[in-house]
Amino acid sequence: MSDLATPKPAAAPALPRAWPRRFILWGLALAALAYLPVLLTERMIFGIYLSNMTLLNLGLSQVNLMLIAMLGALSLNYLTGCAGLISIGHAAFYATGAMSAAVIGTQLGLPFPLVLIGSALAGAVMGVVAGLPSLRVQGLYFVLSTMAVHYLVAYVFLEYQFRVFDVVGVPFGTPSLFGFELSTPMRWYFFLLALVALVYAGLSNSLRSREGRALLAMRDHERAATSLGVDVRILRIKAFGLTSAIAAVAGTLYAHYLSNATSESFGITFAIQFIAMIIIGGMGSLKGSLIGAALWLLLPSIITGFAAGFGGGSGIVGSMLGEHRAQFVQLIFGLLVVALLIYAPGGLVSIGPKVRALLGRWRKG
Amino acid sequence: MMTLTRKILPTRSSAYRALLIAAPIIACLGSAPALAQNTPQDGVHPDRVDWGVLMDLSGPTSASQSIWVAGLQDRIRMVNEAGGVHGRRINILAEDNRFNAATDRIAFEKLVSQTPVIAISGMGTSASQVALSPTIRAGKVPIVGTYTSTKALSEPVSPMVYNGFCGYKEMAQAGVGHYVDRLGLKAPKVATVAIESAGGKEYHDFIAEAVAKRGGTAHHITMKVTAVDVTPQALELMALKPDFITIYGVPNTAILTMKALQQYGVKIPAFGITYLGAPQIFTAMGPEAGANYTFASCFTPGGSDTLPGNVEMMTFAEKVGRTAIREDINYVAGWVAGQMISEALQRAGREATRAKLVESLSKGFTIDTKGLSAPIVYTPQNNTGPVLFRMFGYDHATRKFTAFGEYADSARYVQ
Amino acid sequence: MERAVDDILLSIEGLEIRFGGLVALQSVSFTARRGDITAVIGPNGAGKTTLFNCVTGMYTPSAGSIAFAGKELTGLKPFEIARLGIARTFQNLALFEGLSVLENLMMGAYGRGRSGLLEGMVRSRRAVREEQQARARALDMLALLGISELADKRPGELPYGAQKRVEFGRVLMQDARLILLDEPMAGMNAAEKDELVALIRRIRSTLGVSFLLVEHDMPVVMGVSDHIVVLDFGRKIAEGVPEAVRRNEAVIAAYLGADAPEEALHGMPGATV
Amino acid sequence: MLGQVLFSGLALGSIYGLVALGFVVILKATDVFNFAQGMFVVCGAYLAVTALSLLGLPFPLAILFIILGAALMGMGVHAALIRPLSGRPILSIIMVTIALSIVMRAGIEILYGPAGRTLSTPLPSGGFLFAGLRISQLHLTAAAVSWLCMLAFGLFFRFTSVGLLMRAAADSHEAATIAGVKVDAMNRLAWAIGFTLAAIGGLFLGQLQIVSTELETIGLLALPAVVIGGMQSIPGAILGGLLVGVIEQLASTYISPKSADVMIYALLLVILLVRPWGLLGQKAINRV
Repeated sequence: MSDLATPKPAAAPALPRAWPRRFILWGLALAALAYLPVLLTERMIFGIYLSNMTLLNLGLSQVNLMLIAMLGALSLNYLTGCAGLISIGHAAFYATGAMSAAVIGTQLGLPFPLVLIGSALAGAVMGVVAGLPSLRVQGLYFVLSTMAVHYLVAYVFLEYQFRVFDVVGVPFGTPSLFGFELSTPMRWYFFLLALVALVYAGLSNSLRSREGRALLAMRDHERAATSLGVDVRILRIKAFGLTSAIAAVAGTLYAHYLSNATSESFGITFAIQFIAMIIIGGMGSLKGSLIGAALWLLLPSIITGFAAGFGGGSGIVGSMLGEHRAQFVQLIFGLLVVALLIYAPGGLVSIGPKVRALLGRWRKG
Repeated sequence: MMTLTRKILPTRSSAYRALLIAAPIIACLGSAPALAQNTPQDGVHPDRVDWGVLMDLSGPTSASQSIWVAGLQDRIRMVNEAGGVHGRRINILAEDNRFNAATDRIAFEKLVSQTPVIAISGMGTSASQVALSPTIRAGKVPIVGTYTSTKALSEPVSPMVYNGFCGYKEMAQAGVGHYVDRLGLKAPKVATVAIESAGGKEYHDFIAEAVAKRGGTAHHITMKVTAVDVTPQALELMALKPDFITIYGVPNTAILTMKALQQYGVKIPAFGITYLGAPQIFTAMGPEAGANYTFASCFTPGGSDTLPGNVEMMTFAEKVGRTAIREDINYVAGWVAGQMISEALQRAGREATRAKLVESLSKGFTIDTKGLSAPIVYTPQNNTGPVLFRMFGYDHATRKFTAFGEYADSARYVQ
Repeated sequence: MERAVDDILLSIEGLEIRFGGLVALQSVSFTARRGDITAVIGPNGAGKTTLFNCVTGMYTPSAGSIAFAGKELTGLKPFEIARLGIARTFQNLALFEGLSVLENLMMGAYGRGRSGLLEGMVRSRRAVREEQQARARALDMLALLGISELADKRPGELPYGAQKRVEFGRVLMQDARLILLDEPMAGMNAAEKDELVALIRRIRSTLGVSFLLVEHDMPVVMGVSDHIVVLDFGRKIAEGVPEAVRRNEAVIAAYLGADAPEEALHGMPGATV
Repeated sequence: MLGQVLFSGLALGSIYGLVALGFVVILKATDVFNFAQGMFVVCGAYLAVTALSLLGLPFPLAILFIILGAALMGMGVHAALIRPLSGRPILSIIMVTIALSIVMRAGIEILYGPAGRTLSTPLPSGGFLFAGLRISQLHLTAAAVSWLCMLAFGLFFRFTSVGLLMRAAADSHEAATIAGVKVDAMNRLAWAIGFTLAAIGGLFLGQLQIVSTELETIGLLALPAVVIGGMQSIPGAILGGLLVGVIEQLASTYISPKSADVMIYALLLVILLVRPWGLLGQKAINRV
């Protein structure tokens, strides 16, 4: 274990120059990411069968849904963590994306790339509308206005579903991107991985450009940003439009991945989970959004796996795990969020350096 | 796993690293029990066979679905205590879908490939049934004993799907037929009180169809799942003056409707769907309002008769300390599903595989519940399962369910 | 004092602002000439910062007009005023904590760029060019201020004096024609003050920028200003060259009560806050 | 018909108002926008189940049990979660209340099982005719008790010394600290009161409905109620609660039940855009 716990021990002198080493590591990381879906599907490595718990009770669908959630978390963190606009309306943008995909794809039968573009546009428009109250109100009041927007969109979705489609939900076909059919989880994985990488790169690029920096400035000190010539009102609306376009695309993908969506799929708890993700990962950190989404989507399953492993035991804990495993998982999860909020307010990205410092000390001493 | 971790490990920032340091530790812990045995593809082990259950155990419908799972597990426990099937213990892997289609997909995939099971029961979330139905129909894992059935999954008939609960269509036909005949109606005027959900609308359509056949009219009245006060609905019912009411929804839907009608001194008979058959629902209504309420069921609730199936279930439930829920209709339904599981495995033979199970079931089979349910017969042309119904009321004095007639009586209503 | 009309950069006429029943500024009128360092002084609560906020558009005056290079400012939004060429610092530092020192300075170049969020995402040619220009200028500015080594630090990690410089640098990055400094000397030691005064003079002479400053440190004000406006309880009570203001009876009265000796103004403590 | 609908709307609205009042007390004292208020309502209902069905306490004792239990839990929540997080950004605090509701839901389902329970109390449950309206006694009792609680709290807040101290602490923490008010104790008290008011609401909601964790959704209607009425205003919370109740019933009757939520939130949006400080609140929006 110990050599794993210290990430790059004696390797440094062997490769003195920084960039080739970095190159190799990137290559290895890409190889690992490319191999991951194979591992999760075949569930064996070098011919050795791996048990479910060795793979942490994870499956490929989970990873795919995590990647979709990452899009949502990235966009929400960009909006909330970077631009300082708190929104509980993220489920509404997902729903907007799903709805426009249903109109463009399922009803009109247009090809998938058009569906994606259309839902991004619809999401952007919806985002601008949802952002308009920010011209009048701020802080908590604005949070509540996004919540109101959520209920309005949820209602529209419900009416749309009941009037146009069957009672069991809105159906979505198998998407096809220029001949590449997203028919298996494996294909989805590579498509989503590329998309997440693209969105991540785009958002972090924008934060290192003129207006993106202005967003951060506006979050930190609105009056100072204004005095530098930043029109914060327009900038806010722009940020809203951009992030909800991303969220809407994520919603489209989510609906297509599940192949059937109902209005219940996009409830207020759906929106809240994105807030939890960015808080867990780290507000204002795009990397944190990825970590938060990964944790939120994967951890319940990991806890469930362990709960199942120990479920056979006797006594109070055993019976609790046997009878109420689902509740137990929720309990652990809620407590974890509380603990993180109290002890790691900067999210998991903020404890990284602390852990490294601790490890460094441990290695030396 | 270790190789994998090491590959990713140094590439990301420190936080990622911290996270990934934890992963191999967890993995090592996890692999300890895992190394003890090698999991074969179809969930059949030398000493046990794994069988999956996909139900809502912590979401909004967990109140009824978890009781169904309890019934199923108790029946399996009884089977296991008697030595299992073909010398193998049945091991139920119950996955929680939290009434969420995404969680359901993850759990389904898990039961198909991660912790392989021979077959799956339950699938209580209709939205995800629809979403998963192409996968199920084209896949290898049969669904034996569904908790709810959607058209997408059950039509056309497939050797991969066996309904295990009372169907809404037949329920509507039997209920409408029973009440029209009992009240001697010519052109019945019926009101459906339903929660605003997909299923509610579907059920209303079945009722409307059955009522139309008898020359009557049906009205749809909706209610929120979380309603606290149903004055508007009660007023609408009073204005409508239907001959009888049919209720679809959660226990609260039935309780509030009946209590509100009682408040206004209106005595219109009503029947609920099978899921709304629990002693607590009747006790919450109170004797007066409860007297007008019955529910349509293809299962016989615990304690309502002394047929062997019922006695067997009540005795075992008492033994394992389930006295609080053994009279709930969901418990009975789960118990019957448990019996379906053991008999299906019996048929699959000593060397059971998924393929053998599907093959043996597809020839058709019958479950003899010894009076605990309507006849359950599956044929290659029809996997609907129980289709006959009885109405059940509740005697507040004796705290026992009382049945109206026999299952066979409803045969003339059901097509 | 006579002033040529085309020489006037900022002209304030009958400025008045009320908050509810409170009159914060009452018919204040003065002008600031191009190339001048104009100081606004007065006791606490005299309305100096309020005046700044009116000029920069943060407050909307109840009456009066503010003209900048002949253009009316009242009714304009703060960012529009900033884009016309008026920059300001804040009484309590207003740095962006989430950005590095270098990025703080680069924010100063915001008004000169045109690229938007989407261009930034895809790194369009224009976005990259603007980025490189801003970076180069910010690095130059850091060198000019002598704090190149702080480029990657966060403002919160720096001592107060260094933070002041960063803010000053950010203001200079704006290429403004008029710079409003709100108590630039507060919290600085004597050496730092001298340095800043020298810097302000140098900037004025090399870039031709005009300054309007609020300051409590009398020796600095008397030393650096070309023109001084004195406010008390929201009214202008005096105006003129430093020497004239120093001798003004009303000013002395305002600061120390009617009988205070003239010398008191010389040694006025720097921070009366 | 309209009269009947208005009566039930006002009766329900009284309960919402009571829950919203608890919400505002917490908000005023500690600036916490408490998303767990819905779970507090659920807790109240389960406390009632515990006292009446499990422990079999006589009704007056059961009421005492509920009030004490709720007050203790309120203090516990404040000490364990709110105080350690004071001064943090609003999103963290909102999130901790959300996490709290997740934990409470799981805890309740572990202790009591996921199935709903019925709550029977000796409170009258019949009905009578009055001026052409059929009045449900339970509704009437719920409304009356809610109004009593609100009145009692109003008197306490206005006329007792502790109430005065609470108001002082809510108005300005610093000033109150300087004046020697134990702000921390006042905040703890505010949480105890907020929890208790929600719990009393839960007692009635649990009786009108069925006791389960799903009552949370109903409890959370306090949120729009508070904003519509005015976030910092105590009469505003009560007015907001009444409005939400009436709108809900009117929308259910004349449009459709599923439109009820939309109507409430549409009003919320309009209020936010036109009069963000709420119907009875004071214009101090930048304080938030």
